Amino acid sequence: MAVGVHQLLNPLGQARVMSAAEAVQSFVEPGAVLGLGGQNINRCPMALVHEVVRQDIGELTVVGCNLSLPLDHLVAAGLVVRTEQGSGNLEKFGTLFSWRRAVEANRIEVRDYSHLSMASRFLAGAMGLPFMPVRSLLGSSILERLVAEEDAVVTADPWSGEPVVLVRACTPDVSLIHANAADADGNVVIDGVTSHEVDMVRASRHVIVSVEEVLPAGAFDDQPERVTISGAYISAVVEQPWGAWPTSVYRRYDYYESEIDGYQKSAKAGDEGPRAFLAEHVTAHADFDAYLAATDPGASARTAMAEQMRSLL
Amino acid sequence: MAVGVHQLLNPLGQARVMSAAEAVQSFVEPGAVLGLGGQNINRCPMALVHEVVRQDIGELTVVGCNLSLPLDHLVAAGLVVRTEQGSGNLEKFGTLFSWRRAVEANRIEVRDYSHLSMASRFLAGAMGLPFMPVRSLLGSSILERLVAEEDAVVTADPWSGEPVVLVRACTPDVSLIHANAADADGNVVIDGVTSHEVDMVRASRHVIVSVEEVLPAGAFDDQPERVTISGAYISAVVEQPWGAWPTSVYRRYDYYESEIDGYQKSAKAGDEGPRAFLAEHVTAHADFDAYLAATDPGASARTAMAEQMRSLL
Amino acid sequence: MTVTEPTVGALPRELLVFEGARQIADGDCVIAGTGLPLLAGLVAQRTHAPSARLLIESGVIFPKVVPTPLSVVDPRIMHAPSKLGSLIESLGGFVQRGLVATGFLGGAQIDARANINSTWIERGTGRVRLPGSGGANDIASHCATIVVLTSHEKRRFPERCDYITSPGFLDGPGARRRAGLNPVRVKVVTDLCVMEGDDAEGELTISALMPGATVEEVLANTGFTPRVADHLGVVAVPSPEHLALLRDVLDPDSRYFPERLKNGNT
Amino acid sequence: MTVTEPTVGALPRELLVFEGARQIADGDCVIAGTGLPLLAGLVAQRTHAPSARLLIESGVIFPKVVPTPLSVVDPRIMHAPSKLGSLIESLGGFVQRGLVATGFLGGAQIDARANINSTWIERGTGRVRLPGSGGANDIASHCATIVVLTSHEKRRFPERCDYITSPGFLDGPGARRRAGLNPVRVKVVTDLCVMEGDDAEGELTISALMPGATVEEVLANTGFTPRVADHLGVVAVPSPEHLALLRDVLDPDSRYFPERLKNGNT
Repeated sequence: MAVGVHQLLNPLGQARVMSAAEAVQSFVEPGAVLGLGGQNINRCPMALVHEVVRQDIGELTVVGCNLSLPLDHLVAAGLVVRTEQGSGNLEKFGTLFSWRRAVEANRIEVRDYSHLSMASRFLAGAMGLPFMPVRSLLGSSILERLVAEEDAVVTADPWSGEPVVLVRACTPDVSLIHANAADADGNVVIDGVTSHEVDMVRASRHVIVSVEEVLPAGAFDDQPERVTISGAYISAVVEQPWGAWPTSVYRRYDYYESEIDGYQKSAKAGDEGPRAFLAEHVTAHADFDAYLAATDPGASARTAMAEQMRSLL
Repeated sequence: MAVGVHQLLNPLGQARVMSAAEAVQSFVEPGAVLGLGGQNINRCPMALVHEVVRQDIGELTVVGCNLSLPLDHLVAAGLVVRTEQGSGNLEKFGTLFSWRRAVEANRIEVRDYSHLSMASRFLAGAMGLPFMPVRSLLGSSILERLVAEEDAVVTADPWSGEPVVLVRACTPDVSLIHANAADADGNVVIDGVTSHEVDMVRASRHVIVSVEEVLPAGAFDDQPERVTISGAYISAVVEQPWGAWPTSVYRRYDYYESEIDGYQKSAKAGDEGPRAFLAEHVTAHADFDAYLAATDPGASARTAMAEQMRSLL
Repeated sequence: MTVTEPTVGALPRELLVFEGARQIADGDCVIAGTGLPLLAGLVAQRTHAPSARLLIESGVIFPKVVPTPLSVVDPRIMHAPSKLGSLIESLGGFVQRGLVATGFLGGAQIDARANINSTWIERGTGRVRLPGSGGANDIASHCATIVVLTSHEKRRFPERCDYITSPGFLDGPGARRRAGLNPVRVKVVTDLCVMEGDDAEGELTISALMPGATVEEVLANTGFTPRVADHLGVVAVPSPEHLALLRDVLDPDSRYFPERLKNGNT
Repeated sequence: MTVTEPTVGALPRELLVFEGARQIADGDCVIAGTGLPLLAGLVAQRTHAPSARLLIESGVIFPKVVPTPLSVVDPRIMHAPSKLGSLIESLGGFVQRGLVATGFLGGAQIDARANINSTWIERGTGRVRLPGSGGANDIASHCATIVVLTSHEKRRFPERCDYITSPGFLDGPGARRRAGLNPVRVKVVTDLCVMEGDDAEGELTISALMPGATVEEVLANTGFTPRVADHLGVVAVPSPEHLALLRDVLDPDSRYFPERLKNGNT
C-alpha cells in the first residue's frame, strides 16, 4: 500500500452526533497526528481544542497551514511535541508566543513548508497519492531542510527537465474543524473561505467537526451543491454554538478582539501566563458552554459580534 | 517555464458577454486544443459546438474526460484530427459512431486515459504543474501505449519505492462549457455535478461559457460560495437558453431522448447520415435559436423537458 | 406469472442483478454505473444492506436514486445525495483514496485472469473501437472487490484480452503486486454461472451455476478453461417480493429489461 | 495639518503605501496580505488602476474590501468577491499557475540579493523564531514582480539572510533559472528609499529616495552596500485627495497607523 494511504474508514459515512467530550475521547489519542482547521482569527476549532486541553491528551504532532490560537493553547498546555505548518501567527494580533518559545528552546520539533506546499500535502492525502509536485520552495532554505530530513525530494520534470519538488502526503490521524452547519449525517456546510480544510479533512483518518447548528439528516437534500464536505469523511458531529469563539465564523459572528488580545498579553511574557489563562478559561470549566457563560455573562460580547458580522455582509 | 504552464491570461478577469458566433470566432482557432465540457447526456456545450461546426474550424485536438454528442458532431463535420479522453460514448444511447469509424479508419489519432488520469491532467494544468501523479493505469495496456508515446512515465515513489504514474498536464487552448448561470463578469454557477469541468477550465488559456441566463455583474455578491468558477478564467460569456439541448441542465431541463436517439440513428450506418443531420440541424440555421425554433416549433418538447426536470428535483 | 411460481418468471438478466446485489455487504461503499450494476446496488440497499452507500463516478456522492437513470449524470441519479461533486472527487477522493470496497464493471472481454477490455477488439484484419476506460481502470486499480455482470458468450471470454483496459490479475499470482497495485477479488456473474478468483489464485474459477445451467454449457461458451470449484453452488433465485421490488419500484418502465415486455412478464 | 501644506502631513509609512500602489498597473492581478500591502492595493484600485484585481491567499478572489481587515480571513476581506475558495485555489490555481503579476511581501530580513527571511533569525547564541513562510515563498517563487514595503533598519538589511524563506535573486544572476524558477523583478520601498533589481542584475540598487532622505542616510542604515542608480528619483508625495482617501475611507480608524493618533494627524 502506498505511503500515506489509509485503510478503509469503517464504517464509511456513519457520522454520529455527540458531545465534544465524547468525540475527543473517542478519536483523539495521545501521540496522534492532529490536523487543525481554521486560519488566523477565523473558524478556529476552539471548543474542540479546549476539550483536548481539558482531557490533557499529549505527545501530539500538530499539522495545518496557518496554525494560530488553537496551536498556541495546545503548546501552552504542554501537549505538543512537533508541528508541521506553513506559518504560525495571528497577523495583527502578533506571533504565537508559546509556540515560539517552545520552538526556540527545542522543546518541540518544527517542520516548515509554504502554505501551497502544505496544502498540496493534504491534497495528496485526499487523493490517495503518496506525494504531490510543487514548483514552490525551489532555491529556499525551507527546501534545504526538507530535503535533508527526507521530507521532500527534488526531481526533474520528465518532459522539460525542469526541477520540481515532491512533497509527501500529509494524512492526519484526526482533524478538528469548526463549521457553520452540518446535518446529522455529517454533511458539512462552510460559509466563507475554506482555507486548507477540505483537503485536510478528506486526507484524515478521523474528523471531528463542531458546528454552530446541527440540522436533521436530509436537510441539504434539495441543495447538495451547498455541501462543502461530504459526511463520508466525518466521524463525529458536535453541536456547539459559538464553538469558534473568540475567532469568527463567516455570516455568524465576528472575531472578538479583546479576548484574543487578552490571551496574547498573557502569553507574551513567559509560559506561566498562558498556563494561568488556560486554567481560568478552559480547565476551570466543565465544557465550552460554561466557559462562554463565565467569560461573557449575559452574552453581550457575543451578541455584539453577531451584530457586527451582520453589518459586514 | 515549466511544461504546460501558460503565459498570463491578459487581461485577467475581463470576461465579456457576446454572441456564440463572436465568441467562437474570437477564441477558437484552427488546430486548437479544444476542451469540451459536459458529460454523456448532461450539460454538453451544444450551442457552442454548433457554432464551431457552422464556422467550420478544423484540425482540432479535442480533449475531455467523457466525450459524447459534441465530439461526434465535430468528428462528423470532419473537424477533428486527434482526441485525448477517458471515454467516448453515450451510455444507454450507444457509442459515438462517427468517432468510432474515424478512429478505426485511422483518420483521427486517439490517446486513451482513465477518467481519473485525464481529470488529473486537468488538475495539473489548473495548478500550474507539469504533471500529476496517479496510482491508476498500472499494469494496463493504456499505460503501455502512453509510455511508448512518452505521454506518461512510471516512476518510483521516493519514500516507499512503489510505482507511481506521472501524467502530463493538459492545458487546452480553449474550452467550451455550458452552465446554469453566470454574471456579466463571467462568474459561473453550475448546478448538479461538475464532472471534469472546473479543473479543465482553470487549465485553459481561454474559456467560452454559454449559460441559460446572464445576470448583472455583482449578482452573486451576497452568495459567493455558490460560484463554481471565478470569472478570472472566463474569456467570453454567451447567453443561450437551452444551450445544452438536447442534453440536460440540472434544475433546468431533462435530456430529450428522441432527439439524441435521432442523431444516433443517423450516425450509425455511415458518415453520410450524421453529415446530413448536421446540414439539417446546424448549418441550415443562422444560430442556435433558429435550430431550436425549427426542430421544436412551439417549444413543446422543451416545455415538457423543463417540467420533467421539475418533477425530479 | 403466478404467485405460486415466482421464480419461473425471473429473467436471466434479472438473476444477474440479484446475484450482483449479494456481493454488497451492509455498510459498503459501492461504485456502480447505470444499468444492471446500479440496479444491483439499489436492490442491496432495499434488502440486506440498507447502510450500503452508492458512489457515482461523475461526482454524485450517496444519492437517493429515483427511477430510472440512463446515465451517470442523469438527474434521476443526482437526487438528494450527500454532495454533488466532480469526477476527481469520486475517482480520486474516494476510489484512489481507498474508500470504496466494491466496484461494478462492464466490458466487452474478460479473460482467464479477470483482466477486462473495453477499448479495442481485434476482429479479422481490423480492429473495433469501444468506448474506452471511463472510470473502469480506476475502479479496477483501487477497489478491493470487482463485480462484473455480463451475458455469457464465448467471444466475451477469451484466454487473454486483446487489450487490458482494467487490470484483473494481470499475468497471474503476484503480478498486481509487481505492477504496484493492491490485491483484488473478482466475481464475474453471467447468465450461466458465477466465476471468481483472487490475486493468490490469479485466475477465475467456476464457483456456482445459474439455476438450470451445467458446467459443460459454461465451458462450451467460454474461450478459456476455468477451473471448477469442488463444491459448486447454485445461484439463489429472488423471492417474489424482491422481484417485484426490481420490476415495480426500481425499473418500473423496464428501461433495462426490454425482454420483459417481449416475454409478457410485466 | 492644513490644506495648503498637505504633504507635510504625509507620514513616512503612508508614503510607503502610495509608492506601493504605484507598482500596480491597471488590469494587474495582485496578491497582498493585510496591512500596508492591502492598503496599497486598495489605493491603486481607487486611483490609477480601477481594473486591478486583488487576490487573497486564504481563497478570497477579487473582493470589494470594506474597512479595515486585520487578517486574510477577516469578514471585511471576504466582502462581495468573485468567489470564496481555498488556499490551494489562490496559491495553486492563481499564483503557481502564473496568473498573478504582482505580489506584496513582508519579512524580517531582506538581503543584498533581495532574498527574504521570515522564519529564523540568528541573535547572539540563540535563534529567534518568526512566523514562517505562509504564502510568501509561493508568491516569491511565481509572481513576476515582488514589492516589499518595510521600515528601513540596518538589522533588516543584512548582506545575506540567515535563512531564505522566499527567493529573491538567490546567489545572483542566473541563480533562479538554475534553481528552476522564473525570473523576478523586486522593488523594496522603505521610509528612506526605493531599491530595486531584477535577475539579470542579481542585486538591489537604490533607485529613488523618499522626500528629504539622502544616500548617506540610506547607506548608514543598510547592512550591505547597494549600488546607486545614476539618476536618483524622489518618491512623489500623495495629493491631498489621495491622502484623504487613505485616511478617511480605507483605514478610517487608523488600525494600521497608530502613529497618526500620536501625531494628532487625524
